Amino acid sequence: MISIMQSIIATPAGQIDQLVDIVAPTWAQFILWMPLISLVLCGLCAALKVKTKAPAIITVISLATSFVLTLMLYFGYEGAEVIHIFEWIHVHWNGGSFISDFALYIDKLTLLWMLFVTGLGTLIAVYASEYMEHDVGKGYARFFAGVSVFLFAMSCLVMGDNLLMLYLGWEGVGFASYWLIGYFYQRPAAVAAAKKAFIVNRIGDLGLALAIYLIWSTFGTIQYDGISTALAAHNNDAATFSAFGGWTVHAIPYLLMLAAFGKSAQLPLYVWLPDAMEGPTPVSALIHAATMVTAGVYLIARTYPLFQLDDYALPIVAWVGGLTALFAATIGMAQYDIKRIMAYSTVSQLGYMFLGLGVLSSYGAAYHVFTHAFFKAVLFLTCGAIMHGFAGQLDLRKLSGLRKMRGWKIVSYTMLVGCLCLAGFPFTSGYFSKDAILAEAFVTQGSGFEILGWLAIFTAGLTAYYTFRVWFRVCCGPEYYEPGDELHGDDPSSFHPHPPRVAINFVLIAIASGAIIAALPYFMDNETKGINGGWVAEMVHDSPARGGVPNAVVAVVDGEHATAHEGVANAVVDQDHATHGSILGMDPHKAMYYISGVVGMIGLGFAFFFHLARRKAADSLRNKLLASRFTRWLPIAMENKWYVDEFYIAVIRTPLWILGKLFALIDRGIIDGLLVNGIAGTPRAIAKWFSPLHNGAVQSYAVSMIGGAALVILLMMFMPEIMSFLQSTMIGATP
Amino acid sequence: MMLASFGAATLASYLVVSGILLVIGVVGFLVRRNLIVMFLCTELMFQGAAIAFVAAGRYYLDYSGQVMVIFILTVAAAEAALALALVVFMHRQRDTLDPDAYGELAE
Amino acid sequence: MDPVLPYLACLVLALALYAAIRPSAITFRIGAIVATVAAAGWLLGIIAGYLSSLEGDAATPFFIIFSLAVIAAAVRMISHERPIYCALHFILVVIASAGLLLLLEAEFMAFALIIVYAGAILITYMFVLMLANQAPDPNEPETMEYYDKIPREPAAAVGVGFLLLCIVTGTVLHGTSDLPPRPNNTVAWHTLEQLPKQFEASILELDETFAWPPQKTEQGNAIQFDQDVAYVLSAENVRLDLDVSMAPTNTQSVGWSLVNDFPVSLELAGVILLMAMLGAAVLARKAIEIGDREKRNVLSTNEEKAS
Amino acid sequence: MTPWLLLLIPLIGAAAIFLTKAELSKWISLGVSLFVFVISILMSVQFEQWGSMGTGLRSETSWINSMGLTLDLGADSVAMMLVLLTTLLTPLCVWGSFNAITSRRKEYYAWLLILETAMLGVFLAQDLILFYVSFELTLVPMFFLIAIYGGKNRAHASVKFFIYTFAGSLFMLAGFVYVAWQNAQTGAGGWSFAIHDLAIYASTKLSATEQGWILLALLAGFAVKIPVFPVHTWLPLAHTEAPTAGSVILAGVLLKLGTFGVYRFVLPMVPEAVVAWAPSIAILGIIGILYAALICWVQDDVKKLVAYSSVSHLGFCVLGLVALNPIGLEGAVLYMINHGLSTGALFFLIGMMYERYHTRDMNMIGGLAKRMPVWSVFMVFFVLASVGLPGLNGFVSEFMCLLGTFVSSTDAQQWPGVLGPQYAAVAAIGMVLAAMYLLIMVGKVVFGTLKEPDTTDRGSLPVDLSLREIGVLAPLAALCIWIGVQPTVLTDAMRGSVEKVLSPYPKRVKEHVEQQHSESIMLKVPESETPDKEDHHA
Repeated sequence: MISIMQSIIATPAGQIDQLVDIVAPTWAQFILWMPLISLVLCGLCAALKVKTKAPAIITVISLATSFVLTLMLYFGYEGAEVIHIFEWIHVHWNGGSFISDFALYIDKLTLLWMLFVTGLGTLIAVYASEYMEHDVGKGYARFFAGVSVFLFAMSCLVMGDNLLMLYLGWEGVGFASYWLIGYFYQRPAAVAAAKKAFIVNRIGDLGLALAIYLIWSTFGTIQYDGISTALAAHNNDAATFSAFGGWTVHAIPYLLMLAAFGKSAQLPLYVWLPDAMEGPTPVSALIHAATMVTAGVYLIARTYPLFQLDDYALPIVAWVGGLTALFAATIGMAQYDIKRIMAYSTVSQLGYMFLGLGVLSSYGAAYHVFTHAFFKAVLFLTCGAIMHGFAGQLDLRKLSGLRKMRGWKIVSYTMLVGCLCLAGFPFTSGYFSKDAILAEAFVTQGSGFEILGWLAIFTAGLTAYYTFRVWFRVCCGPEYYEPGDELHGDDPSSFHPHPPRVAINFVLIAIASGAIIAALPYFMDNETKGINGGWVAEMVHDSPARGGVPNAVVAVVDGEHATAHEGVANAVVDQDHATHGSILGMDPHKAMYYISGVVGMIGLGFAFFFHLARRKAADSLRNKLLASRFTRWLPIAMENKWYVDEFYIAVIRTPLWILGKLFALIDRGIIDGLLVNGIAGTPRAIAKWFSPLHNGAVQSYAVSMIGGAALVILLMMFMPEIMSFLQSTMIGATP
Repeated sequence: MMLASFGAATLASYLVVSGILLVIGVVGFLVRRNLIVMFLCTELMFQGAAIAFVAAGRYYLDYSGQVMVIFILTVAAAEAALALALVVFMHRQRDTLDPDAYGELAE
Repeated sequence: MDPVLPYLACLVLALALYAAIRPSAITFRIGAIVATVAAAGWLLGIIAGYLSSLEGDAATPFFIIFSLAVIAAAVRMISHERPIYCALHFILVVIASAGLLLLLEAEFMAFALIIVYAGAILITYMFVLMLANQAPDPNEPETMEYYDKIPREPAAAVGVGFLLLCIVTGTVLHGTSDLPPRPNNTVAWHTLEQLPKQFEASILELDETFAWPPQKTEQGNAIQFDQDVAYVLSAENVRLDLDVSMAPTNTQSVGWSLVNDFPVSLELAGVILLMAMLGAAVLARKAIEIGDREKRNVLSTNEEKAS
Repeated sequence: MTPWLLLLIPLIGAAAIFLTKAELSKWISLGVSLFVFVISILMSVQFEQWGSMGTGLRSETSWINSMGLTLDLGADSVAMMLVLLTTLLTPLCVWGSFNAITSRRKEYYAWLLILETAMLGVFLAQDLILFYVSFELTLVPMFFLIAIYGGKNRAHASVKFFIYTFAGSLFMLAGFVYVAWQNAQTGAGGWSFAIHDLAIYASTKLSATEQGWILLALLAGFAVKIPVFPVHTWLPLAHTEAPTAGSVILAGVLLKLGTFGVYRFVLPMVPEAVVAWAPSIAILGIIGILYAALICWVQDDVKKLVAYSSVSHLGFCVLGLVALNPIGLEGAVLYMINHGLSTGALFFLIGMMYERYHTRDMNMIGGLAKRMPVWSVFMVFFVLASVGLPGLNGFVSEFMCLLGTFVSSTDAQQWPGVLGPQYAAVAAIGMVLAAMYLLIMVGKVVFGTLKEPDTTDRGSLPVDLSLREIGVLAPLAALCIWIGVQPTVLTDAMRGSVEKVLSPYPKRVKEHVEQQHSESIMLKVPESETPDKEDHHA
């Protein structure tokens, strides 16, 4: 804080060069500080054992402040800029330096992310103030402190001006997620899930750390600005990037990919996300659906030019994304826990985003992130409300006809909005954002992108099916419910569901409206000439990821800063968009409107048939599949999540654990027992050998004394010979 | 007083004599079983050493050799006093001069 | 490579020694002792022969007599069965080595040795021996203590002795020719310089007219060397060459060296003697009570051993 | 102010403790160690060598002139930091032991103060022999702390600790004496044991083979102390058996004597050998990281787990040391401090738990967050610091060590090294494993359902931490955050010293690379040379 004060005080006296700093909105750093202040205050509340909702109020106010500041930043935005806060890791030495300041880099991509992060953060904090009320005085402050930590870390991640700041946020959100998943720390499942989330994420972090090392050793800087400049400089020399030396440039995107796959729960590192649903639902909504898991998308968008340096990097991203989408959707179809369904759906939708990134549609990915944030948040929050009202009940077989119950209308219909968006129902926000990705899969020429496109369309059908499976089961049909296992002492027979009150309903409506409105940006006019895709495209265009904005005209050169991005984007875009793909002979952008609409309706129809019209048909289908030897594996494997967790445990965890046990044995037995104690025991063994000499007879001592003296004399007599021998053998050339 | 010539060969003869004395002392020390005679044998070794000291001192015209012999005398006297007192003391207990009889002192 | 002959002599000496200490008939023993002495003489002769190229020669009659006497007495001492005779033979060793010391012109040491060793230490030994042992009747050998009769591991002991002797011989053979150079055969006049009384008496004895006190020379010394001749300057600046007989005697020099060069050691020696005296007094005075039974046990075990 | 104050005041305090009543001893030692801490703070404020390569706080006293021995004291910036670490940890250890030590209190506190003197002596010594004496002197108080106040197996542990480290450092002494001997023979000034002179002499005059032997001798001493992989087995034993304060000092400072020794002696003295051996040392470090991490995973004893984690963590430090570039070396120095803070705190926490439950078995304890929330907050905090969460101290140093290793390749322009990305990549797996074993430990002990063993006996202690215990932990936590946020203050301060240590390396590494290059060419040469020789004979 002192450094902030200093920078504020110091500016008026500064040189002309620092004018930029004066113009730069230094107050933007309070977007970061507000959650931190909230964290400190919540910590104080916990220490003072405050028994009111004060922590929630504090958090909501500070997060709202952050959101307002972000809005101000957005409306005052004039161009990308760096806001320096203080020196963090600033190592200089003779001939070099490693600089990673605590500084913010603001461009429109940042703002896009920050808008929904802080906005949804505020709303979900409001929601949680009611949702968590049974913990007031117990874990309430801890919960909101965790939310504050998350917001702080997420802001660092998104707003940092260098990769190490991003890493700070990256691990920070991982830690916040650990904190909040393990919120119910007395439930072993929650603790295990928290641990799993952190450790699996750490594998991704490992990739990020190595990528940072590589980037620094290749470009000499880890600041986004510096990297762009370096890239641009080499682009001007030659169209190739081989000047950066061999393998390093090609290895960077794969390491970054590893990080992104870890954080955004893609194959093969997605396993932590479904388990993370052990956390309180607002956490699932905020962290594990809307914001944190999209950090991987952000990372790749932020470092998009680096991915374009390698021919296979983006296609691999696309393939991993596409396969994850399909894979998670198949699991989601067969789950009964609605929160888990949502979790797998999140994994699946994240797969879409990666597909978008991979097929050179960073715009589509960003747009899908944006819309997904709203509709997935609302879905999770409605699940949370249901869970809250039915004492932890999440099994869709044990809930039915919610929309007819008293006080559950808002929940039911906001959930419908979320489901429509997720299923890609025509003219909802999800419909447009998903189409942007699907169309691009056909437009962009790449390794099997067309197959991927068809896979994604098929997955869209599955999505519609499992989404409406939830809604038809839970909200339609006859009224029926069973309470869950969190009765808090109530008698199961006298159980009455308690519908949500003002705070939750308000938030549900607000976010559901957001989900609907999120379709609007698609139709907004573009200020920049030539690009399609509305407001989000505009936002993405002003970032390193502009290479993925359709029809981006990148000839405009205004200032040095702009050329940096333009250059790279130019090269790649020209190359890849030279030939425009097609789908069934039509322009993909237009055709996709119809195709995905139809596929979505088919999925919805199946869901309607199996889960509302003839619910028994679903069970009988399942039984039929189980009865046949050839198809039995399908439902079993899908219900057991394809046994991926078991596979990991068998292939990675158990061998390592056995290795650990083995090492512990080696350590005790061989290294310590045999080597160390062996060497230590040698003198004793030798002593035993000589111990008959010490038989108590004076004369034998005399003999050894005389023998020793004789040896010494002999040694002295032959000393010169011994010395010359030693010198010749041990020390080669004595100077 | 001028001293007669005393060459290296002369010194060597004296040293060999002293060496033989020392060896006889050692052998005696090793073979005898009587505590007192063992002490006497150490005195014999002292004699050898004394001759070597004086001869070497004579060779170098240095009196330190003889001074050393004085210290040897001192030590011998002290040793005789103490050791004999011990022997008397032990003999009173065990009525023997065989060092093997006192084996448990070593433990 | 070393010559083998000296070591052969060592071997012979060791074998003879072995014969001398083994329990056997008295005549055989005497013969063995004679052989030992002869071997020692042979060894001395060999070494003298090898070192004949070097300056000096010890083969004076007195040296031969005394050294052989020392060795003979020493061998007899370690081989005699009766401790009293051992002690007596040790006195002989002392007297003979005092003769050697006289040959080395260390007359003070020679007589001090006789006085202290033969006169004091050995007498103590004999007292103790008499205290400890009932004098056995030589005609009844069974009354003698077993431990005086049976030597312990004579072969091993002689082996060790042989090794040691070889090392001594080898060292002498190797080292004698490499000895550091001897100082000039000048007399330590400076010792006299530190003894003004002696100095004055000697000077006045030499020249009664010498004007006392002497004047310091340019180098600041009372006695000044000048090419093997020492002189003093009288108060009237008259030079007086000193006579060789005025040089300090051996005893004076030893005394001077003792108090001048080794004062601390001298003090320590005094302390050691004092401690020894006190220790001996304490030890001899203190009598630990031991039960009769324990005493009997020890005795019985000893008897078992003896039988 | 003379540095002698730092060495003498604890000794005087120790003497004073023996003269007073046992009840007063803890207060005296607390007062004395705090006083030393204040003095060291004042000294560091006046210290003028921050950031430069000079040695400050000098005091020259001759000792044995004929052997060239002196009692010279002094500290460069890195030593000064470690001095501050020591003077900080000692009062905390004293304060943290108030409740744990009930019998033989006088000796205990006196030994702690003597230990402080010895440790400060190591950091302040400017004379090799003085260094060696202090280095070994640390063993004596530690030996008694373990042997008298330790756990069940304390006798074995203390003897093993003593003999193991002592045997190692004898080789080190031999190496030192060899350098001094060569210096006395060939140098002008006769015998000298001044560290500075000997470092210059050894690095410039000794042949590569001699340097290799010296390196091995020095490492035999320092590697045992650090401890590096195959010679680490004394550490878990000593840690598990030592009393809390002993473990804290052991992890906090004594292990740093090894890394400090490498920094102070190995790197400046034998650069050629370091260049030749760095890959092997680094591989040992990496094996240590992974091997110890996997062992941690299967431990049941919390303290043993943290002890093994020290082995694993210091592997990173070793990597930074042999990376031979400023960022790696600064990371390594920072690691010394950070590890002292966070692992020291972890040992404190385990000690506090042990004082209440009298067991350290993870299977018998669980879910303490319910019973001891404050303790749990600190536990999670320091575990995260150990794991290397950005924003806390552990991250910065770990990151810098690994980054240094990563860029330490032979083709680097300014600061070539002999390691490379592959080393860092493998070592970085240790980050994942560290998270794994530490979080598993936290998951078992802090979280989950509450389990309290039968041996629970809190005595006079409150259920959760007392104010005294919070007071012990809070400064460490504050420092962890401060270093995590402002590491630049420290890295700037140590820059001069680090660059001085590294100054001979770029040239040496280039020579080494050229030599290897020419050797690889040489392999082909003999074939072409043989005809020449035949010609010559003909």
